[in-house]
Amino acid sequence: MRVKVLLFAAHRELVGQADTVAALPEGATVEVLIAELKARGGGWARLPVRPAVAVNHKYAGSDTMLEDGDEVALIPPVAGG
Amino acid sequence: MRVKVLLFAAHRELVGQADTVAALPEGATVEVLIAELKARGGGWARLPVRPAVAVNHKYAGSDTMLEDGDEVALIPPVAGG
Amino acid sequence: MIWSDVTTDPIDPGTVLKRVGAPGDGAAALFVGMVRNSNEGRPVGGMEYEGYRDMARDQLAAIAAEAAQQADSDRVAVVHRLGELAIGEVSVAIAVSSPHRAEAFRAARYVIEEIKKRLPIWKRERYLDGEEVWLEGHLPVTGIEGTR
Amino acid sequence: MIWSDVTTDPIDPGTVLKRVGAPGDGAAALFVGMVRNSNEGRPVGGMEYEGYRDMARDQLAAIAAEAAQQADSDRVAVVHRLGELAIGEVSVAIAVSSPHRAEAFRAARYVIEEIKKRLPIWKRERYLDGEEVWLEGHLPVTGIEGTR
Repeated sequence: MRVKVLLFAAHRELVGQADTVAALPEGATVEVLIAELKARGGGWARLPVRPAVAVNHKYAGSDTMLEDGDEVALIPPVAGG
Repeated sequence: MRVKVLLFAAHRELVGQADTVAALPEGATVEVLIAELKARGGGWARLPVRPAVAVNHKYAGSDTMLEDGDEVALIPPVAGG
Repeated sequence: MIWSDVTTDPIDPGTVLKRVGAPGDGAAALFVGMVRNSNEGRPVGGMEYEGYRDMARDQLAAIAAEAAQQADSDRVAVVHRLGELAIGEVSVAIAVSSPHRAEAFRAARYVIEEIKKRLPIWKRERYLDGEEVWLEGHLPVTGIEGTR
Repeated sequence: MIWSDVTTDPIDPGTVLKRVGAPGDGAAALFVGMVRNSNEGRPVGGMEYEGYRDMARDQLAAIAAEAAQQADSDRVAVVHRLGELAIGEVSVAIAVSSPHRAEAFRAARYVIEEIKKRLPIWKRERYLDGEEVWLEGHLPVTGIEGTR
């Protein structure tokens, strides 16, 4: 399956991209996705091991199972207001 | 000496006047003034024994000594806002 | 600039808000009091505000100065209205700006609480059934300022 | 009506305030966040707000709904801006009206505190000395909403 990954602010600058697509085995969790991203090396390797993540606009835990077509966003510490 | 007395809201309606002048002995306090007003009878007699009072725009205690020309206001419980 | 007024003119809250703010301020809080259409379940048609205007002006200026000191900001603006007000009309507007939000909120709250405690203003509520009463107020238990 | 938005357009706080208010409301509280010209003593020239806009809209709507429930009022309006902001420009405006003042203050405060905790928005501060940094933010430790 494939999920869309969004990156923002410091994460975006770290990897030099605002989005990417990750191919994952069926049943993969957020944790598996993050490991796949970090395995890409370069700036990707410097992403946090357990960043905050949103799946389809909702905050989600690292054990959340992903589905094909999900939009997964890595959320750096927020600073609105 | 003479002081000007102002009345507001429920007090004003009680006595039927918004202001009056009171002639007082030298050295009279707020307490003496209130006694003089209440002694006028009618609605005046129904004024509180110790109303809140302002002398020249400042809240003042009942033992405050008055001076000729002072503006003394009787202040019913306030309800601004 | 600290600004305060007691007026019979209608109040525009947006204009009061514009009186505060400075390049070093990250937060502004505005409080607006309005006349509402019922009180303790009883339908209200309007409200008359009577005031001891000269003293109210002095007291309101003092309250604004105290709030400014607490907020460590001289950006405080407050205006209270007198006269005959219809439902929904603004009776009071308070704006405070400050570098940080906690101080702005606290100072705006301080001003409205002190107004209710000690501003020499009285409200006559006009009920739709025709009755009118002076609302029960607060004994103005501020520190006695002048005993000479 | 509960209203919320995340926008790149300039925010007029007076307009946000006008979105709240009802005949039964005696109080309205408005909070305004602005870009300030210094942070921890360091001169700031401007601020860039980046956001995950679709999610921020959902989150802001949820925060507004929570505030409305707390205030027992459906008169809540909130808007957050994204993009490049100059000193003094409004980044966020929050208005709540309610029958009584305590609820209005509390709900407005709730909205800004929750925004800072969980709205997916990031600030890049541009200092006058030319440096730029992403401001240290809060880990979004809201309850995890979706584990399926």
